Amino acid sequence: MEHVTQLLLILVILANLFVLGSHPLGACIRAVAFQGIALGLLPLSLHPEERSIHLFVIALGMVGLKGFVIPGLLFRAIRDAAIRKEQEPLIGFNTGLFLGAILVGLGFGIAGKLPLPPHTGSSMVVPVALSTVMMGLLVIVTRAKILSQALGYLILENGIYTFGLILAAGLPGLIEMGVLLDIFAGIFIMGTVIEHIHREFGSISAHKLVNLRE
Amino acid sequence: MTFLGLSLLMVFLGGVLVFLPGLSRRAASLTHTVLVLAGCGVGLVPAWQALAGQTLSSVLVSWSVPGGQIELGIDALSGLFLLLHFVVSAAAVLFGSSYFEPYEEERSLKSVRFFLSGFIIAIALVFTAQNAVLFLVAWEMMALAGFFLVAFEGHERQVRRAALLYFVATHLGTLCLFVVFGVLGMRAGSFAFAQMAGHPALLAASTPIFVLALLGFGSKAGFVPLHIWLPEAHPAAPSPVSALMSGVMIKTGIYGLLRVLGLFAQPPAWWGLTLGAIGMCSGILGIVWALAQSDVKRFLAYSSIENVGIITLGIGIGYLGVSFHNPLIALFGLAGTLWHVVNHGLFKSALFLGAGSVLHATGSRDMNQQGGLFTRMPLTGCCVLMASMAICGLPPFNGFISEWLIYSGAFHLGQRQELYLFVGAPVLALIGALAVACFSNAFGAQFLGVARTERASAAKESDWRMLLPMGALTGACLMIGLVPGRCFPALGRAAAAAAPLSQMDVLGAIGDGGPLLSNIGLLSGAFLFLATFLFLMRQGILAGKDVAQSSTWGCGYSLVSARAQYTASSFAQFPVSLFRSLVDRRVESDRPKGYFPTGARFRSSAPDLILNRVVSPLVERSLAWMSTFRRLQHGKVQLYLLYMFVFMVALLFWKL
Amino acid sequence: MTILLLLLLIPVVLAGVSLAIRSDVWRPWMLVIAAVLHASLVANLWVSDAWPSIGTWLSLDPAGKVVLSLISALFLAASVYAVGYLHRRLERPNRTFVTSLLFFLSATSVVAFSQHFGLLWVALEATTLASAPLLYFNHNSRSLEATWKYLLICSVGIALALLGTFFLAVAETFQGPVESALLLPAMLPRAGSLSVPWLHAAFIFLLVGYGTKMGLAPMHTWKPDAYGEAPGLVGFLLSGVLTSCAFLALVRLTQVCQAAGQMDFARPLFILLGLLSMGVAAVFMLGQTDYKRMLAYSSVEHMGILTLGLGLGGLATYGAWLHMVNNGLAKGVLFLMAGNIHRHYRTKTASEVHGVLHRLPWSGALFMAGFIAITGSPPFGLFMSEFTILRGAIGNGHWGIVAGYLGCLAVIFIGMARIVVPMVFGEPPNDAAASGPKDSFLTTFTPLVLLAAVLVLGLYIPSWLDRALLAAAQLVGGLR
Amino acid sequence: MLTTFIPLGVTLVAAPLVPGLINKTKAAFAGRQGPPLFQLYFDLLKLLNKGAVYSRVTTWIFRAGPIVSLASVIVAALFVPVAGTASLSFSGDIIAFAYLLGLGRFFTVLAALDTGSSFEGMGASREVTFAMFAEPTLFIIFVILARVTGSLSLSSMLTQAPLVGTPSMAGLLALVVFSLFIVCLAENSRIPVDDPATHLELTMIHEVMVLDHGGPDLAFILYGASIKLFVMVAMLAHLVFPMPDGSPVQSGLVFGSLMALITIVIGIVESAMARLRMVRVPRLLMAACMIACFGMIISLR
Repeated sequence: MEHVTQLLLILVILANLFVLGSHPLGACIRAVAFQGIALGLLPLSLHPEERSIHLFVIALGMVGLKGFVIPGLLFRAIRDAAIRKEQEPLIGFNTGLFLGAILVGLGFGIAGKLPLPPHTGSSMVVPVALSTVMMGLLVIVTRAKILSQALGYLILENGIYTFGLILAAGLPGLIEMGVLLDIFAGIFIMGTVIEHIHREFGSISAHKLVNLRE
Repeated sequence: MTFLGLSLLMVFLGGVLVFLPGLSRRAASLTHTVLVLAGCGVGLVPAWQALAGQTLSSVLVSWSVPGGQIELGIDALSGLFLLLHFVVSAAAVLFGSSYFEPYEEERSLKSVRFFLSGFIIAIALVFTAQNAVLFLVAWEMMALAGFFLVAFEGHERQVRRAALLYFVATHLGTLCLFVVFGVLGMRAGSFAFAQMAGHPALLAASTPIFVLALLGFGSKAGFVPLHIWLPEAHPAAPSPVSALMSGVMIKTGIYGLLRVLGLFAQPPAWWGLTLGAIGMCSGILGIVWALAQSDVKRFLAYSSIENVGIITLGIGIGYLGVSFHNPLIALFGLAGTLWHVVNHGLFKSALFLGAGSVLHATGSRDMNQQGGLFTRMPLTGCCVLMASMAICGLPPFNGFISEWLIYSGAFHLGQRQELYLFVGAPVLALIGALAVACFSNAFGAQFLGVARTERASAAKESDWRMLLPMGALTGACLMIGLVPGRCFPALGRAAAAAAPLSQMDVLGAIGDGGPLLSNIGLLSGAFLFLATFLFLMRQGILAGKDVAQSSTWGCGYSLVSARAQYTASSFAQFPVSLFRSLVDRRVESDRPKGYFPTGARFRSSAPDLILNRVVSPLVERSLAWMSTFRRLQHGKVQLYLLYMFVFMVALLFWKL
Repeated sequence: MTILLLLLLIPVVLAGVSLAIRSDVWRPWMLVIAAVLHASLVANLWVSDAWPSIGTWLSLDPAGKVVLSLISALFLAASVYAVGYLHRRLERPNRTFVTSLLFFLSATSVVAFSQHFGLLWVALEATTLASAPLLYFNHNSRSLEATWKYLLICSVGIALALLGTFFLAVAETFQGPVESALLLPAMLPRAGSLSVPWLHAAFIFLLVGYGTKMGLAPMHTWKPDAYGEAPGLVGFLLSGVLTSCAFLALVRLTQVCQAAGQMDFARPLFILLGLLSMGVAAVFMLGQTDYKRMLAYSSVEHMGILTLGLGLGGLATYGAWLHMVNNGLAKGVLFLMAGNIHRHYRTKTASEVHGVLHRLPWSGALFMAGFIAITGSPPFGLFMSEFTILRGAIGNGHWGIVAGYLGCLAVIFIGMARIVVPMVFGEPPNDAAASGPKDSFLTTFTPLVLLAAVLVLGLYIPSWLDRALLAAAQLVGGLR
Repeated sequence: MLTTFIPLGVTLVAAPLVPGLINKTKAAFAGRQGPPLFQLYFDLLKLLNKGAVYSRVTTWIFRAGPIVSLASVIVAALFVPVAGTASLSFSGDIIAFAYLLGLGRFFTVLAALDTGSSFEGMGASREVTFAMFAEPTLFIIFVILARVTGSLSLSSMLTQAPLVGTPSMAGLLALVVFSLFIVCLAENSRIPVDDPATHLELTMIHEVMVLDHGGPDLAFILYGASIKLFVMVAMLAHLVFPMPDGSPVQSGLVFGSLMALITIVIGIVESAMARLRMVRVPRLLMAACMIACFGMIISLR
């Protein structure tokens, strides 16, 4: 099952780079959805020996939530905001990609400082998780549209969740569910706020949101 | 000590009962005045006993605050300050009862009376607190009550600015005191002054404690670089409050300094020198700036700075005496200091009450618009005359006694080998001469000559509630001036409590100090006797002759107008021009133009040199520098997240 | 056990009920009912000295008890004020406002009880989400922007905290799987076996994450916008209650570090963050023009003081706990009064507000007294706590820290005085603002009670509170 | 007890002689015969027999001015030694001496301001400014003498000063005497600082303050001024040449001749120099102060 985990982790990294490099917002949301699904399947491949129902339920919940429900929410927000055209990031694409590469390196650097926990599926999980977190932050920092900032937050959550997989056994189910619920509620409220901003400001570009300053 | 508790209770009741709903305005003023006067009277008893040498038992109440302990005790030093405090408070409150009457219609005076009582209680607590935490609490409550009293006429922009400056200055000073008492408490293991006194562990941290104590207490006492709030706050406060502040609140700084420095068994010599240097430059700068003022209360505020300079010079001389193990110099210095504290408390509050009575009568504080008030307000005039003579240190009054002590301390110091020690006496003489210039100018401009404005000519004498306190204070000045010999032993005891002097050599020094002072008493008596003899002689001579009235000699020019007189600014123009570099004197005038000039205008003011040339530019520049940082909060949420991200990565690389 | 359940469920139930109520006039009373019940239950806890717990995840310990009682007291005061406030703001529907307030109460109560780091994280995230709608009560573009920034920054912060929690779990299970990971009572005895590098990484992430919730610099950027645009009531709850919960999270973290013997790793970080926050607050306070943003920076400063106290250890930790209680009470007075002044003068720029003492005598006096309290002047409690922290700093000879600490306090005092004094004194502008809402009993009674509490704490600390604070401080190595 | 007041008696009697002698020397220099030596006695008697004219503007302070200035000078004269012995001396009387002169000056200034005329105000302002330099110089001289003789009482300072004996003291003696001489000229408003005989109000300092006094008041003022001059010259005399401690007659003769000598020197200075410009007077007094400081430094070695 080692190579399946490697494949899924590579898929996660690719999804990140795709979001960083691509224009249309719809495509980005779909990429994040795929990333969610990949993460949903990851626990199955990481701990093949455990066939407990608890693991299946969590995986199913993750796939359902991250793959379909949250992207659905974001698509609805896009439809109301009637913005299809691509998003103009604050920095050019190649610089975005370049920074993305640097952050992957940074993630691996920090992971190198930390001793490898013995019973994790593969040594790749921690660096991938850290770099996904950093990429999520990068997306938030470099995007002009507040919707893509929400998207960046989602990538951040995915990164943290990949890290959570290492201790799938350790973390009791209730907490897992609580985390999922909170993330979902977070995205839901962000979606409603984005709608209000759209109605109030007539656009969801971050350039409008600067009149609270010293 | 129960008397002290009783007096504080009565003063507190005086402040609180004012809020009773049913009370009419007159009844409220009456209850407040009577209760506070009674409280002050009762408070005098323990102070007098402590000064007379009885050791009073201290009150000890457990207080569940970390490190705190309610411990009140009165030794000779606190007794002296308390005595001054209660006398000046009684005078100020009695004066206030009639001074505040015109304000009665437009606003309710409940808050002022409450804060006045709070102010008096807080100062009494400062003088009797034997525990550092209680001292700090009382200290800041005094500052708070003072702030609300200064901001009494808060609707004027100038008063608000002064109140703000006062509040910031006292708070910064208190922060220094936090560290002083924090370090003392931690090293001595407990916050009680008794445990701290002479504790061996204090020696290691003596220099930082000394510097911070100078900053903390100096800002309250008004040493020159830290004095900037004083000339702003005193004119802004109502007159009875400025009398109380200048007479007593400034002395809490001196008391605190003596108390903290007294904790050290062996003070190094450079302490005395620094104190002396600060005293001298405060004295000279204070009186030079006073000379250039035309607002009477600002003038008196600067003169307070000068007198604090003299007091600090005395402390410096006393501490030099202690470190040179010469009990005579130590006693002369410290006894002179404490005596000048009491004397200044008496005549400065009398002068402020006089200024208040003049303000009450003419409605203006500008000395250039008064004149000829002596004929219209003779009693106020007499009190202010006597107080002015006392503050200049002229013989028959008490100012001369304390300056004489400080002088003899300075002379004895001058006889030692070190070169720099001879400077004390001549500097004090320069300050004395400048004081004569200032106060003859102030008294002359206000009370003598012809009334310069119709308001001055329409002035009426104030009622008995204003005159009685002034009269009592100046009477006390004359009394002390005539019989100094009897007060000296009490002062000696207070000085012994202030500095680490062994009991034995203090009594010796008191022994030979006493007769000298009685000589001076004799001297003043001889002078008064001779003056009356000459007066009677002249009456005899003139009995037969005709005594005519005519106009002043105007070199033949008969139509002399009142405006031709020398005003306070013109009188001070020549001496101030010699100190041009020290005085930031601003003159706005348009000179008469052409052959037939229609009009001319001249207005001179002397804003505070340190405040305008040093502090304000400094504050502006630091504000400008700080506001460059404010651009960091520019509203772009992405960059906010970038700050977080960079900070986290930095932490990871630094600490991981 | 039942008390705990009741404490958590009452607000949720009442939230449901208030959702059902249609009239905006009656709904605010739900708040009062919930607050009174909550407060009585907490009082019962104190009287019967009971330490209830449900299973191992939710149980009360000294630190939780102090925070819970502070939450309950402040919420009671806020609810009474809220009734007066909402009756004046009937033009705004307050359905979401009241329900999210009640959810907020239950979420913070869960934080006070939670002994499991994961549950602690979930509860804190719930408080963030519950408080987001509160910010948006005014429904104008500025409050919308403030809400968005609050949501984004706090969510990212909390996400990092989640990552930190996972790191902590890995640190714990490094030697091999352990039962009930991330449970504080179980973790402390075996803290020696935690893997040190993972613990350090966890500490940094948790510090940054919960630091964002607390508003420590440089993660404080959301605070001035959020407090500046929120109604005074919400500002009070956020700065009094939410920050105390975040402080409790840091205390839990310190407990783990203490047990693992890693305090000399954690101390410099706490002190760095503390002084940095005080410095930033001082710099931004000086040129400030908006008095609500001024209070936000004052909150950043006081969080800095708390963290500094936690970092200095020993006496300063006791000072920090006392300071948390004092700060909550004093913030109440200031924010509620700022709310009154804002509604009367309808402007937030301090230079346009004068003569509050004449126009709103009670609010002006309380605002001035609040300012004197918050800047640590003696008769009020904050002086005692700040002086205790100073003694802690002097005790272990950190002269640099003492200088920085007092320097920031001085600059902040000057900054606030330059804003507050001209506002309170001076001639009121005689334009149309004279018709603004005057002081009423409901809008001034509770701040008066809060001020009285701060004054009492300044002069006399009741023995039961002193014991509780000492017990809470001893959890993280504090002493009297 | 009576014998102790003999020095005061001598001072009171002989004081008016000094201005007479000064005017005699000025006349001799100008080649004219000049007023008789006892002219001041006759003026005093004439004034005492006159009535008084007071301005309507003034209060009792104007009438008290001359009385207080005379009384203070007389009490100050108690301390100054005449022919080696003083009427009253205790440690620290130098301060009383200086401040009594200050008291006299304070009341003269107040009396001047009371008349409300601009000339008197101008004179008062100048008088007070010059006193600001004279007083510190006087006190530096007292500190020097206190260091050298080790005592703080005026009479023992002046009489026991071993000035002439040791060579180093000669330099110190010159400096002290010179600065005290300038202070004496300033205090008694003699020529370099102020012209006693001028009639132009704008140029006067001391004279203009007493413009409005007439009859007995003017007598008191003139008599007080002469006592002050006598006292200052007596101090100079004791410093220049220590009194031989032989019989009183012998020390009296030496003292008389020294007094005459110094008075003549003052007269010579007055005839040789004109009055300094008002701006230059502070520089002269500052020079005196620096000289005294220089003397102080020398006395330290």
